[in-house]
Amino acid sequence: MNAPVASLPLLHVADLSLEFRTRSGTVFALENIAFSLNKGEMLGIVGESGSGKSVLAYSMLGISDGAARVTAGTAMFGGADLLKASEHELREIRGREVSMIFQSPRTALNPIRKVGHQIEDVLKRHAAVRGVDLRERAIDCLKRVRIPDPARRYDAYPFELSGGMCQRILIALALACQPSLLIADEPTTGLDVTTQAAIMELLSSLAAEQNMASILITHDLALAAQYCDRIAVMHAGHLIECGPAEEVLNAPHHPYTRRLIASTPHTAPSIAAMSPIPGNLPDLRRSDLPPCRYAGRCERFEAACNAAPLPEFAITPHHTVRCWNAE
Amino acid sequence: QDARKDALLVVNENGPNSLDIHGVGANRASYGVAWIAYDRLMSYGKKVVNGVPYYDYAKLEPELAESWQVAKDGMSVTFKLRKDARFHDGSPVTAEDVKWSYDRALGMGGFPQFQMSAGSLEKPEQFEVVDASTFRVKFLRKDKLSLPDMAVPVASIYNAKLAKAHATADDPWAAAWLKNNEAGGGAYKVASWKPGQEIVYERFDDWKNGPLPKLKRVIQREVANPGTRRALIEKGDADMSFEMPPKDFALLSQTKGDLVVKSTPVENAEWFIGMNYNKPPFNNPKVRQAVAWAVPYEKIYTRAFYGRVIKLWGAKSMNVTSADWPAVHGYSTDIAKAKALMAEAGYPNGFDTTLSFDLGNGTISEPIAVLLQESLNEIGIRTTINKVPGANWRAQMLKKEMPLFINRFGGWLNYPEYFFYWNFHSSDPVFNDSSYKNPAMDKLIDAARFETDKKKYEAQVKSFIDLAHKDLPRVPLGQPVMDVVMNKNISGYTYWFHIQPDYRQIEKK
Amino acid sequence: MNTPLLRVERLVKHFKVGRNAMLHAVDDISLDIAPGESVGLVGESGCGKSTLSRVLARLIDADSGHIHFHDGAQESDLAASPAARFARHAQRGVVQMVFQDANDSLNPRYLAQDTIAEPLRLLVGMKDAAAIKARVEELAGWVGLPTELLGRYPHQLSGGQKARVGIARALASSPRLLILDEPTAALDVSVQATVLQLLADLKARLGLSYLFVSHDLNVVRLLCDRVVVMYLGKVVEQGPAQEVFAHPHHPYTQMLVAAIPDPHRKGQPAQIMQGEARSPINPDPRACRFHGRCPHGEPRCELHTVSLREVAPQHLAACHLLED
Amino acid sequence: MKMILKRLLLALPNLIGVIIVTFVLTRALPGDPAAYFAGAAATPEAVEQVRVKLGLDRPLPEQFLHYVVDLAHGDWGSSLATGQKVTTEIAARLPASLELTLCGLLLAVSIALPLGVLAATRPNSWADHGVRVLTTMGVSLPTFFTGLLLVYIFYYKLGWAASPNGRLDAFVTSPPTVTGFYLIDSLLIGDLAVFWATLKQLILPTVTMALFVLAPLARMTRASMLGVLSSDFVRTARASGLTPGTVLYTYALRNALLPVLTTMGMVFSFLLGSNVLVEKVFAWPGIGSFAIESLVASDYAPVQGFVLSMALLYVVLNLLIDLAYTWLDPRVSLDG
Amino acid sequence: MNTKHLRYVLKENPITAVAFSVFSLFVLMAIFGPLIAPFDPLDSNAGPALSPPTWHNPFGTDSFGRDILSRVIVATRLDFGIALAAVLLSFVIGSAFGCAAGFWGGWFDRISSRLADTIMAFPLFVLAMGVVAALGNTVGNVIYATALINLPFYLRVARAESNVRREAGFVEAARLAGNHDLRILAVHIFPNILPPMMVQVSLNMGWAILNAAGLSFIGLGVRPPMPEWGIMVAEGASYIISGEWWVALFPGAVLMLAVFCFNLLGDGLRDLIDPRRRT
Ligand SMILES: Nc1ncnc2c1ncn2[C@@H]1O[C@H](COP(=O)(O)OP(=O)(O)OP(=O)(O)O)[C@@H](O)[C@H]1O
Ligand SMILES: Nc1ncnc2c1ncn2[C@@H]1O[C@H](COP(=O)(O)OP(=O)(O)OP(=O)(O)O)[C@@H](O)[C@H]1O
Ligand SMILES: [Mg+2]
Ligand SMILES: [Mg+2]
Repeated sequence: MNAPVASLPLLHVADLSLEFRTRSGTVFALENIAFSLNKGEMLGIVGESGSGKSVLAYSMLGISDGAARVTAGTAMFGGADLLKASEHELREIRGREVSMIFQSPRTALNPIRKVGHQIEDVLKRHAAVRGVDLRERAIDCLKRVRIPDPARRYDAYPFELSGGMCQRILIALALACQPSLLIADEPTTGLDVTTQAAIMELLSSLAAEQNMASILITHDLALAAQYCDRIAVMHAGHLIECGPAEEVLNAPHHPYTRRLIASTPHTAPSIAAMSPIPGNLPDLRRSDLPPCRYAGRCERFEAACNAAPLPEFAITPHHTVRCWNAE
Repeated sequence: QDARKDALLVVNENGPNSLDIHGVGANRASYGVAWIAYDRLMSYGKKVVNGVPYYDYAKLEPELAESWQVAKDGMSVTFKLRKDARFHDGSPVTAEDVKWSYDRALGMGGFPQFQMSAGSLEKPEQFEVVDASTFRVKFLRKDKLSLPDMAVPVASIYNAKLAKAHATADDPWAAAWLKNNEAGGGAYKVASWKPGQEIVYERFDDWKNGPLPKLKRVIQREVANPGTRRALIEKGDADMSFEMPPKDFALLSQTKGDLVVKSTPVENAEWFIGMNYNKPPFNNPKVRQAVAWAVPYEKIYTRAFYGRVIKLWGAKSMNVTSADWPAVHGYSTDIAKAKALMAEAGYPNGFDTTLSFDLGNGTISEPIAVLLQESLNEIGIRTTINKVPGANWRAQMLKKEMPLFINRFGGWLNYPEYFFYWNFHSSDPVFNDSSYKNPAMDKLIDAARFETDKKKYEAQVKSFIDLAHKDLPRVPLGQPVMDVVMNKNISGYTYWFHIQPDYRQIEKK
Repeated sequence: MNTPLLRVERLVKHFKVGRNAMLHAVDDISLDIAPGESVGLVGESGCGKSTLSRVLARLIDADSGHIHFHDGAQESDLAASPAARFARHAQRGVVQMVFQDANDSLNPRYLAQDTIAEPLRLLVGMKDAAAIKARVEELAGWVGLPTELLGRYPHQLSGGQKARVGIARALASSPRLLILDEPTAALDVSVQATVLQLLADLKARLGLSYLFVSHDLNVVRLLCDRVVVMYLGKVVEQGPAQEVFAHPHHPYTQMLVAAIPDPHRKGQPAQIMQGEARSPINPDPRACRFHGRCPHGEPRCELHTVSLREVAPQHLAACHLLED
Repeated sequence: MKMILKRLLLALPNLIGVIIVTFVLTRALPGDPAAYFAGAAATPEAVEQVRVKLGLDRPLPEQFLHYVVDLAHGDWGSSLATGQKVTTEIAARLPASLELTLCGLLLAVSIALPLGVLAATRPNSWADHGVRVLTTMGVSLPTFFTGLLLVYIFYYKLGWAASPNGRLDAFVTSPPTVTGFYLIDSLLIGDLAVFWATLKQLILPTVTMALFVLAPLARMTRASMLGVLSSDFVRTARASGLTPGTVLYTYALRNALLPVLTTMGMVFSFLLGSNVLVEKVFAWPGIGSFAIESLVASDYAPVQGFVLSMALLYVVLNLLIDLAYTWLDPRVSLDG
Repeated sequence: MNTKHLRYVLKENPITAVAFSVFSLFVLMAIFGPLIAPFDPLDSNAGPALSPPTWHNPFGTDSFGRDILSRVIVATRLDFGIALAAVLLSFVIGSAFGCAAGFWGGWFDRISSRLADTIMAFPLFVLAMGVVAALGNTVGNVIYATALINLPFYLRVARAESNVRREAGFVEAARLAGNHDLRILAVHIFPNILPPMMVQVSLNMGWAILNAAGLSFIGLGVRPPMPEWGIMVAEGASYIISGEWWVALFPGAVLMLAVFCFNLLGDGLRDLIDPRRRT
């Protein structure tokens, strides 16, 4: 069956701004974020810690901290605006249409509930499965994420499982209702490289099987490049570059992206060749943040950078960059 | 509500700790048990003084004995027991039971033995079973207390057969069993007893030794908190209480509500400040007098006793003029005089000492102590207040080392020499807490005890009271008053020397 | 090869985890570290890397084995004196350690300068406050920590700054060997790069030896001369870094190298480790620890042990497959 | 089962400690029980006689040995004041105290948990501060004062509450003893009137007790609930679209209960302690008022028996808590 | 600890701020109490006995005619003294032993944990009662008894905290920097377990006062005529029913305020002493 309108993306985020109102000031955590995601596509979001990757993901699901306020923007998903949806509507979407998996899988599971039951909770909620079928369906879910001996694992508690195994459970939980979008927030941080490889393989093969779109949030540019179709780079609440993975990796246009790539050990031929990014992320609580938040760290900074709001240049139809001095 | 009609609910601070008055450590509340669950051969008569019903210590009336005859030589008495008298288990009361009971009072030692000896009842041979319903007591000497002493709770008659069934070789007097089980024939049976909680009496309908009591049930509950007791009484949820702080009695007696407060002076009793007669600094008579002049009598009267005592200070003369007992003394509050005496005694700068009292009497003693402390401070006697827990009090009294203390004493038998014997005799009984020793005093007490001539007797009484006021081992503060608060619909309350109400005469409308 | 700075011989550390249950965290490990050499230690989580480093840093006692330390002409066995009293050992200052979590490894109630000054007082024996201050500032300069940050508490410092304070403290006693237990794992990529550059720089300047523990093989590749691969308490392969990454011999090392994310392998399914890891508790002494997960597993792997053998110059690996 | 035995075995040294401490403490009590029990008019010789009878003349270690041997035979001695066997006395009074304490605990928990959850779901809101102030107020007043205040207002002034004179009104007959808990016993015989009467008597003392321990419970609930609510797995649950009810109760609360359970053990100990005061105010014939009386009378056996039974109770309670813990938390069964 | 930090902590939590100001008031009262009290607290001529509050005696007078306001003010010192001394005692002993036990483990840990368990196996108030009954009712013994029953809490908290920190990176680092065990314990671990202990300290100060009050109620507390809140409430308690509410109410209210403020102080104290909360 063909998609009714091929050009319509699965998720289209436009102009998203979000702030946290805290006692110590307002944190302008996201500003003018725009990206879209097609069916079956995997988008990688990379950036330094604190650049707003998680906040962005949470805002999609409406599970942001209570202090968060979406001040502008839309996130159209299957005809509904996720940002304006009521809590009730969102609850129907979460876990059924859009799912999420998290970093540190061990703590992301309820430590005192059998993993089987945790999957059942989701099934009961969304798939309206009842009774004996429930257990079967849950074991099915475990089987799908290639857990050896799923019937036995059904009765296990998270503490009895290894980290990689917990992450599989978490994936099973997220995919239990076959959502059309999966957001993975650093799903392999803290896991061994070998386990990381296994989890990523699993994720990409499952996504392919179900034609599911996914967002992979990670620190690891190399990882994102290996698995994602497109990569979005974030810095201090701005999405500064977004494009096909190879293009972004091999021909970055934003100076930040450039630096980020250069500081990744993977790509650097030697230590001396690594070029760290100078300075720190700006304090997002300042109300007089410059239009370009990278301005303070940028080697190509000019007075013009502070003059007007950031423009968005399309390098190619699918590759956009937000910088005055983009090459 | 019907259940309440013939039943009386009494709330008190303390309850009995034993059903056996002969038992070791039986407390005052257990006198009450002995009084109504057991009978004695005789009881006292009744009189009305100033409209207040009073027992009459001078008059003996039949109880278990329907009559008695004192021998011509005055050296024995023979009792005829009632034929129809029954114990609670239905068995008849015989002279055997009486003898066993008297023997037991002597045989158990301790307090019952002492009490019996106060009436010169000292040897089992004195008690003789003549026949099943005739009992004789032989006297060792002529003692006016002998007969009255047979009407006090200690002389209760036990069901010997029943008790003996529970005696063992180690425990020939069945003390263990009788402590928890009642074996009497009194007007009330103990229906249930939960030590520390409540005792429930039920009327013994076969009681023949007097008019059948009106109340079917009497429940005596222990409510430790005075505030709670007062609330219960005021709300009418409880019928009666005779253990309340004096302040509550004072206030309740003024309010015109559904409550009646009956107050009766306790005979032969005193509140006093005691001083150690043998040890410095109180061995100095000037110091003792200084204390007597420094006591804030009026303040203590209003703020500690709330007026619930009879004043025993401020007589016009320092000399004793009548044989009335308890007697009024001539001291009053005069700090200047007290200060002068302290200087004379060689303590112009005063001294430090401790002021002790029994925590069990704390409700009254503590305020006295505080007021006294303040006053003594003015004449240079700096005191530390020492609250002695009830358990320790007897031990402290026995040691006779407390320099300064507050205490009260009451004698069952209403004779001043009885009081003096216990309190001032140099044979040093426990209650001689000042350890007062004066041969002149001993002579007077011993003489009065066996004196038959009324004039001489009164002269002796006057002189020993006078001696006590002069030597001043104690400063009397007041004569206690027995207060009982009850609902208006309760009648028939009479004061008894053991200061427990006699439920047999009480009615509820 | 000249005399190594540190020669570890048959080091064993077992933890008691229950009645009759011993967890073999470090099981008969021998290795050398030459002066000025940096050795990378890699391996799966829980394979005993930290335990080994803690034993070498004399924070805990080994059950058996020796740690020979050559300082000039002198040689001493560090394992001979118990850890509890090692604080006063003459060689305390020469082996130092930098911890993974810079956040956790700084006393929250110590200013940065106090933290750096402590070894100066206790190990170097400096007393003079001015001299200490000067030295602290010098050390801060080495690690690129602005002096105005010295008066701050750890929570007032960023992750990279904290890492620098940790390194400065470790350098204070002029050590010969620095043990680095995942010093960059908690840092951002951008900060990680600067710290790595700092470490490389220090090594060159001070002639330090490193034992560098890491998950990230890419980092090890960049920083280390030699790499030691551990699996469940055992060394399974060791050799020159480039050599090991280019030609891994042990199946585990092969999988490890294969699992390094690589954009060039996009679309190709990776070789994935199957099966479950063996338990480190009371392991079968004869069986290969990797047996069960090893794609080339054979019955003999369970029957007798193999020891490290040279597969290329200076390149050792322990596997039956290499015997043939 | 094995675990229960093991736990009990572990508690043994504690019990031994308790026995020793109690023994030493009771012997250090002032006053001479011999003098006390010899009665009002005793001579020193009579006192001596009582002393020998009580075995108080022997050296302390010997007394201790006798005591332990007797204990081992199930003989806890007799109260000198009431003459009853300590075991019977405690058996008669313990249910009264336990019924009160458990009701207090139950009430406290059923108020504190919702309050704690309320506060945790709205941290730093006025509701949160309100809960904090309210519960802290409860713990800031001496229990006896609270009790009297409640009596004054609800019994004396308003006349709503039952008279504060024990477990049952004097004119209601107590139900036949099965469990010793009047609430249960009255239900067993189906006597609703007695049940109601018992409940009425229980209300004020229960409220007094509950007020006192509301604070630690609510505080702990709030703290642990806050921790759990910000934990990763609650975020997972929310991200899975589970209903707020499921998230709050099945996920958050059950986890948050674990530390609360530990607090409950401590709170129970508090309650047993404050029992002593509350029982005095409400004329409650429990074990606490018994302890005071015995203590004041230097009556060794009941004091020792009281403390021992408290310690036993505490051991049992901790066992129950451990069991509940293992039931709630599968992780603990591992480390036996 | 600078004033900026204090201001920050107070601003963070309005309730703590209130508690702090009330606390300061109490401290002033403890220091200057005897000077500001309108009457001698022991003077039984301050007014008529049991007079309700008047201008002359704003809190009324007690059964002896002593001025309740003066007594309440002067009692502050004793009550705070009891609370402070008791808490200090148990804090010092408990945290020292607990720290050592948590750090070294072994037999010392087992013994001290057993000790704590044994104390905890008593209903705490009953133990305090027993101790005061056995040793006699003096202020000193009330303090000892209170300290004793609080001991296990410090032991446990200190033990748990130091046990956790034994493994902490900064402790290992300190070892590498040449610290021996004792120094680590004293310089590195102990200061760091102070913040969590502060909450306990403030709670215990409240308990100490309540404990003294409870002991007074059953006749085992401070000796009369010393003004002490607990004993005043206990004495006044029996006047509640008879309508002389002020005798118990004012001391009760002040006692409650003090305990209340102690209880609320905990979090603030912790924040104050914790450098991590400094910004
Ligand atoms: N609840 C909150 N209140 C205030 N600020 C917040 C809150 N949550 C996040 N922020 C701020 O929003 C910014 C983005 O945070 P976010 O967690 O999205 O970063 P991230 O890119 O996911 O980082 P990491 O890689 O460390 O997970 C940060 O500056 C953070 O301080
Ligand atoms: N004190 C201890 N008691 C018991 N077991 C321990 C102890 N310390 C470490 N272990 C165990 O020893 C093994 C090796 O642990 P270690 O911390 O050395 O691993 P690692 O290689 O550093 O892992 P990671 O990469 O996760 O840091 C693990 O199984 C761990 O659980
Ligand atoms: Mg994040
Ligand atoms: Mg490690």
